[in-house]
Amino acid sequence: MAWLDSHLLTSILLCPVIGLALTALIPASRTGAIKLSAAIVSGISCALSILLWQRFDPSTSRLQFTERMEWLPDLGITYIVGIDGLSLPMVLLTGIVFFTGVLTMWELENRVKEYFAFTMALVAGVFGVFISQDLFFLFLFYELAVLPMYLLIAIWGSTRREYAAMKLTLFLLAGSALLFPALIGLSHYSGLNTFDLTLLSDANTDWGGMGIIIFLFLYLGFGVLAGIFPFHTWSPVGHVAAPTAVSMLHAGVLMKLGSYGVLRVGMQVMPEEMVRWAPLIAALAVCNILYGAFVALGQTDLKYVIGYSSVSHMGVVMLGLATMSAAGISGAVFQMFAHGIMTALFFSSIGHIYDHTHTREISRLGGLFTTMPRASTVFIIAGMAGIGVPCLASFWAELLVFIAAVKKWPLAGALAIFGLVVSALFVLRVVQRSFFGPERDDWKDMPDMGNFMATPRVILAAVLLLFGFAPFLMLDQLAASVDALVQVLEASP
Amino acid sequence: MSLSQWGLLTIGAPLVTFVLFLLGVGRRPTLTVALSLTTAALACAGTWAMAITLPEAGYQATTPWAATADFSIHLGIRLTGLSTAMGLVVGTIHLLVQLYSLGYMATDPAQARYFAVLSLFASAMLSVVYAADLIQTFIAWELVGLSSYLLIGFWNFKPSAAQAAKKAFIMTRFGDLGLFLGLALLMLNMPVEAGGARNLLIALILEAVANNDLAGNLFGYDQHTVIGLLLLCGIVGKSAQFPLHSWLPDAMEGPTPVSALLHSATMVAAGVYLFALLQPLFLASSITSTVALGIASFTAVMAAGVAMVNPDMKRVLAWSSISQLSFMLMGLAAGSEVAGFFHLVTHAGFKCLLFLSAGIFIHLAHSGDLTEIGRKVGSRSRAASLGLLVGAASLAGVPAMAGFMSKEVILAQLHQPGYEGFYWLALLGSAMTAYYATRMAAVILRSDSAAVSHHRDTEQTKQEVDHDSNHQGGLADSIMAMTVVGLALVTLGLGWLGPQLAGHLGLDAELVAIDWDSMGVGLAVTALLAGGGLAWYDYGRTGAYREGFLSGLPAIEAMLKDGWHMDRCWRWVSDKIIAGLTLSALFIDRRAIDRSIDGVADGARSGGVLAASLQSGRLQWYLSLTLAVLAVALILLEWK
Amino acid sequence: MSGIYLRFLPELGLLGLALVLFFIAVGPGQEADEREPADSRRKRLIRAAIAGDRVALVGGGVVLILAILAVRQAGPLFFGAYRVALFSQVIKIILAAGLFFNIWLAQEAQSLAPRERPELMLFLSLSTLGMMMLVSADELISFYVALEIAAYSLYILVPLTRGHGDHNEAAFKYFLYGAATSAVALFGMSILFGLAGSSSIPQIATALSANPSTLAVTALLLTLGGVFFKLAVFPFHFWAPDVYQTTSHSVAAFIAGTSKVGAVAALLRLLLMGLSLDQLYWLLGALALLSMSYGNLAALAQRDFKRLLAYSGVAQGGYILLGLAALDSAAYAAASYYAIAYLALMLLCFLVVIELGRTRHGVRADGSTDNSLPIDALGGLYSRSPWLALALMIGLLGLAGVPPTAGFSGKWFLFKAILDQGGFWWVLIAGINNTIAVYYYLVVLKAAYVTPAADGATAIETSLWPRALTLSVGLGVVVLGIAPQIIMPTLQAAVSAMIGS
Amino acid sequence: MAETLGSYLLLSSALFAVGLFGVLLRRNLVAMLIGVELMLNAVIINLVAFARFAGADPGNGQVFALFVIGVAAAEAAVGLSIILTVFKARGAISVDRLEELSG
Repeated sequence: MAWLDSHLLTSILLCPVIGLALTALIPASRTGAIKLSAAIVSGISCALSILLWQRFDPSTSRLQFTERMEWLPDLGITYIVGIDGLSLPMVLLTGIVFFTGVLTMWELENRVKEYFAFTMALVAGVFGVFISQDLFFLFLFYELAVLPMYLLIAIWGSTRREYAAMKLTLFLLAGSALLFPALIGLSHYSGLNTFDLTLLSDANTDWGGMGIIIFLFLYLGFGVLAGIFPFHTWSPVGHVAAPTAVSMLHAGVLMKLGSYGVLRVGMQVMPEEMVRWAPLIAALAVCNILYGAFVALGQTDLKYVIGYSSVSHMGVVMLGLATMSAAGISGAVFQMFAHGIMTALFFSSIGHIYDHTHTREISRLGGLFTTMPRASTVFIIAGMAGIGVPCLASFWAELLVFIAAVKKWPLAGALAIFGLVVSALFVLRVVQRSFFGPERDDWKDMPDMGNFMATPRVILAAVLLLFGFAPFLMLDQLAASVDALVQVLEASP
Repeated sequence: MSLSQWGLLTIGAPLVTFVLFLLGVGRRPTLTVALSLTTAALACAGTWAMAITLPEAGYQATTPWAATADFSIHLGIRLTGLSTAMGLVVGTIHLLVQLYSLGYMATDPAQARYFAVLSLFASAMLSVVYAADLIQTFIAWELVGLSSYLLIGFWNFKPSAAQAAKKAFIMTRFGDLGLFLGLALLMLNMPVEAGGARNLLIALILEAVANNDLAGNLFGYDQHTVIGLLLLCGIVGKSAQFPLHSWLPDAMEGPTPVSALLHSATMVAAGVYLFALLQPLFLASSITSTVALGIASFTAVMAAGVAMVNPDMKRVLAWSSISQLSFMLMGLAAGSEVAGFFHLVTHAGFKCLLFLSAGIFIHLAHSGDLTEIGRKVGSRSRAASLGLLVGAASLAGVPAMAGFMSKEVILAQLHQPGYEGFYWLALLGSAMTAYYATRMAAVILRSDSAAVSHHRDTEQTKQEVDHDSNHQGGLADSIMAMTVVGLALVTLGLGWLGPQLAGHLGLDAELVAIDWDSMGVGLAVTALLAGGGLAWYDYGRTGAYREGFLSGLPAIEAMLKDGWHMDRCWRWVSDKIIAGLTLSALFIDRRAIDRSIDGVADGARSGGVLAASLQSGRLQWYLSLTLAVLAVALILLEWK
Repeated sequence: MSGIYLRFLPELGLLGLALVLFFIAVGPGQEADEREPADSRRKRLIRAAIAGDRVALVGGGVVLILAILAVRQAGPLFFGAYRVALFSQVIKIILAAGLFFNIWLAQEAQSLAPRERPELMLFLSLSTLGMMMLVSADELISFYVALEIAAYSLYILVPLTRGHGDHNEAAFKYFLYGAATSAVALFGMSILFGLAGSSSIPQIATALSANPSTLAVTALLLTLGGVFFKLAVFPFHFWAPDVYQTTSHSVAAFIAGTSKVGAVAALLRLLLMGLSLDQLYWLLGALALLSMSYGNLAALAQRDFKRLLAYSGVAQGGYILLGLAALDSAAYAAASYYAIAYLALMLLCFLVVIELGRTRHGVRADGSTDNSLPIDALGGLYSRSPWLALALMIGLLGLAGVPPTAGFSGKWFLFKAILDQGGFWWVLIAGINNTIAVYYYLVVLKAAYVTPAADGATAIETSLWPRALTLSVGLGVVVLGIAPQIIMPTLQAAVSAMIGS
Repeated sequence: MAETLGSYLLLSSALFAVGLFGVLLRRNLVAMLIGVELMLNAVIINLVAFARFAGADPGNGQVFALFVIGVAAAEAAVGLSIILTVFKARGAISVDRLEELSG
């Protein structure tokens, strides 16, 4: 156990890497073995992240489970992994979505080996970002997570997949173009010649004139991945084109990389710039919330609705961060987690429906509740989470964010809360048109989810309910780290 | 068992049913139903136990549930006279409705889901009632909304039911927008506690109001006013007051027992209850209380007007509920601590009774149309007739009946200087109530079988009737009848419980005592006689025209039948404003944002073609270009 | 063996190899004998060609080993005209490795007539020899001669294909463009020589830093132009797309990879020896940004994979030049690292080109081959040969700077180096360029991985060798990308030692 | 004209310019090659002149010049042979016929 404790994070990171190697070694024709190995590997990494959650010490804001290894001292690069309360939920989220995502794709038949190989690479990148405490590695994993997405969407996707995949990739890499100078600039202008995040944030550097530029670059560069307005259009298109589990990973985890980056690098290293730019971030976040919700309301494709709902919900995250208060940041991190689970649930439901009906047109669907009660229930649960119904995790997140927002910017808070009404409109509209109403002859004989395929959905729903009923599970883990961050922010001029 | 255990049992037991249903028990309907009934009985017992054993000083038990450095949120129970009395009503009505549903839903294939959601509904409502923290109230409040959504849309294969459910959710959500904002502002202005965090414990809020801790300005207005008005939005939505009332008549799409529960003790009652709970906060600002009074009195008359002409029994009852809720709010907003709440209790009894009777009628007549019911069933169903008579009399305000007793207290409260206008509106409302109550009873009970219905069934009634036609009768019917008769008896006595209720709330029994000699009673009786008499003249007497006097005023009648065109207004909002915003957002997204981004990509591609055109194929051009670039570089270097 | 031979070991090995190959190329049996039947003559030529291929492969391996053995050598040679140091030895290992892999790839090259294959091997070796001498040259004369040895071998190799027609045009353009630029460079060298009064580069460097006149800058720039031509950076790149597209795949691979590394090394060495002025910061930086922007944009418009690689090479040269512009030892190390990564990635890409070329065209009826390779021809590669698809993926993603390949770390190091010299905005422009580049790399990747195979396209049998190459180079690229500390310290030491001396 | 470095440089520059313009303007491939040769000759004059006037060791420049002459010879050989293949393939040695590869 002691060994595991001191190498837990690297073990989690290695899980998908080993999975990749296993997948590479198994012949492509043996799809069953490939799926099994993927399930086992993802199961282990999920179990390890739960173990991590359980062994995490919530009383301190210091990094835990840290591992350090000299890498390239001359260039300031060190292999450092470690987590605090802010990254812990993200690791758990990734573990859960990874595992359920693998299960969701159990029925995949086309190019199975490559699919799971790319998924493993993607997940390795995601885990890496959340646990890296060195900018070089953080960025390395960040970029690693992006590219497999291209292939996953372009090969296994549906509607306009090649266009969507290319758009997504270029958007994200355009963000990276900003991140390159910003991240390296952090090391250079701090004068420390190190990429160690802890050192950089403890240094209290006076950035001078470069501060503004670097911070904005960080915000925009990471923010693109978080879908900030007006750089969000890649996201819904990508969601729509992606195959089910990739949508789950994309909306559930990948978009979190962006907001996590803003939080981890932007806010933590440059608190005074964050204080300066918070109004802008909040304004764009409110745009996200309202605008995303309205665009979602106008969509005719089920996945587009959810895609834009993600744009809206990520706005809540950014708004929470912008408030720079304990409630806001806790809410934001909670929302990242909750939204991750929730959209995964959404897409896993839509995936099942699309696989059988081969359409996602809201107007063509209808009465699915009668035919596919399970798939529909899954969607409705996710929908309820999406509109902030209590007893589901996202309620708490939104509650905290909105209260914090009302405190800081009453108008922004009010507008954001109004966004909830619009969310209710678009979710219920979909539920009414696609799931309720008379049963359509076209879908009469469509099978509902079997017990096995229902498992991942049940897990996700259970997580939503668990944290919905017991928000303290999450908030207690966050508290110390959030408080520390808030203190830093408050101390900034 | 301690009070907190009772509280946990009361709120938790029905929730357990729902959770077990989700976890798979739902596949065995009988088990679910049995579980549901058991937990309903347990919850009901819990409410009684808490009401009976409530200590003088009240009781509160909380546990922190979600805390950050700046805010903390608690869950718990807070037992006061008000909450235990309300809990009693909820628990009892819920049990009754569950029993009734046993008969009503006996053949529905989705029975299990019905009972499970009903349990969730009760649990949520009980949580609203007993909540110790206003955020907890809000959570439960939203869950009430959710479960009513699921119940109204229970027969979701009916497009109209799905539509109605959505409408109910959205409209109440609209009100909750204000409620949420109000809660947030209230939270932010609460005094800071020892730990540095703020919270919204109800006891603390009331204390803060009493200590005038909340005095202060917010956006240039008194804090009480701003917060009060925002909270009022939520109440208006939940309790179906103008202008957010139009969801309630449509909510009839749900099974009838759901309507009974929804209209009497849960959902709509939650709004009034919240007002009662935070009455000091609302009364602290005269603006807020006046606005509340204004909305309520206007709604009372408006809704009663619609009830006077509506042909559908359940819809009449629905509009009547809106009107009666307004009466309750008027009493509370006028400052009485008991009047409105007393009416809530009696109304819960008689409205539930009316709905349960209506269920039997509709089930027997296979139609919801009043005339049709009268023609096909009339007084032949004794239990239903009894229920209808008792309920209608109570609703109309026949002296000594429950409705009269409680409404009289409200009128007495309004009968003071400063409230004249509201008082007369209330009296007018009473007269109209008497009219539609009498009309309903008369049309059904004094029917002429030969009379031909002029009214066509509404679509939804037909489908509900389809459902009912599956009924096998027998045991199911007798369960329903017994429930109705029992409730009728209870309702008869309910009006005399005023002093007990006041006592339970810790108030002087005088407050609910009726001064039988006063002019107020006289005026009320006059209103009853005027309204009831007119209705009797129009519908009841032998040889009546069976046409309301309003048919002489077609313009008004049409407007009333259309519910004051409120639906049209809201449709306009939805079609024009919301859709407009949606379309413009879509336009911006596709045309402005996405196109400009694609434009950048296209620009790069054209740049590529341009760049590649430098590679012209002519060797000497290449060489010249190279030398030219070198020369330019050198010149620039020199010039620097 | 005495120290002198040890110091000259790799070059000697290469010289020996070249001699052996020369005899195979012109040896008995190569000339036509009228009486011999055509069929038997063809068989004999093929036998000779295969023998040449194998000899070259073994010899290449030996040279690589010799280069590794000689890594610790240091000291002057040939009366100060030639200097062996850690830097030059490391570069020689890389060059030897590049040559070795190139020979490996060129085994049984289809686009050359059998009779010409020994010549291909010969000139590949000679060109490499030129480059090896280039990185040790301490003297303008030896520098110039080495440069020309490296170049002339390639001038001969480019038209040495049985491609149809266009390669002559490309070859002439390449040759004349090269000759003109080298004449211009030589003109610059003559001025440098005149300014310093000596042809020893260190002495010239001293003279230059003492008196950085306009004339000196001009002369230096003209001199560097000769190397820029080999590196094919804008505006010296015009020959590259034509040559890549029309010459045989094996030669293109050499020009794209090994030859470029040689150019980088030569440039680096000039700078390391102090032949630099502060003005070069702006000059090189501007050229770098122009080069990458131009290369990336022009690559967007390409339909031919090899032509695309040429333009992408222009851009990649820009990245390297950006590192050099920092005029700082960390930057030089980063640039060397990037050059190594670039060589490996190009090898992977050209492995695919060559293997695909082997099966795609074969030989036409008129005996000519089509040396171009449209991107569309890559369609369905994933199903035709997963190995090649994998190699292509690693290669392209590496070039696109995607982790965990060395392309990513290399860019990071380069950008860090230039930013540390105050080039914040340069890094931004480079980053944006990278985004553009990803587009066209992905277009190729899409063809290989997403587009289904065209009708009638059959599976490509990949023998053990390409697989081994994919695996070894691919794994190397990834390992190098994640753990750059394997070679970075060596490179840093080599660079510092050079500056210190 | 006095025997100064300047006059030699003037000559070499003129020669270089003539060669350069020959390369840039002549249409005939052989003429272009001759232009390059002229440029190399200019360099040779430069080298020798510099060695004579500024160099520490005159031999140095002369050796350099010899090497350049050698390279120039190789250049002519390689160049002419390539021109020959061009002529075989295209039937002409005008640079105007070499414009097929572009874009």
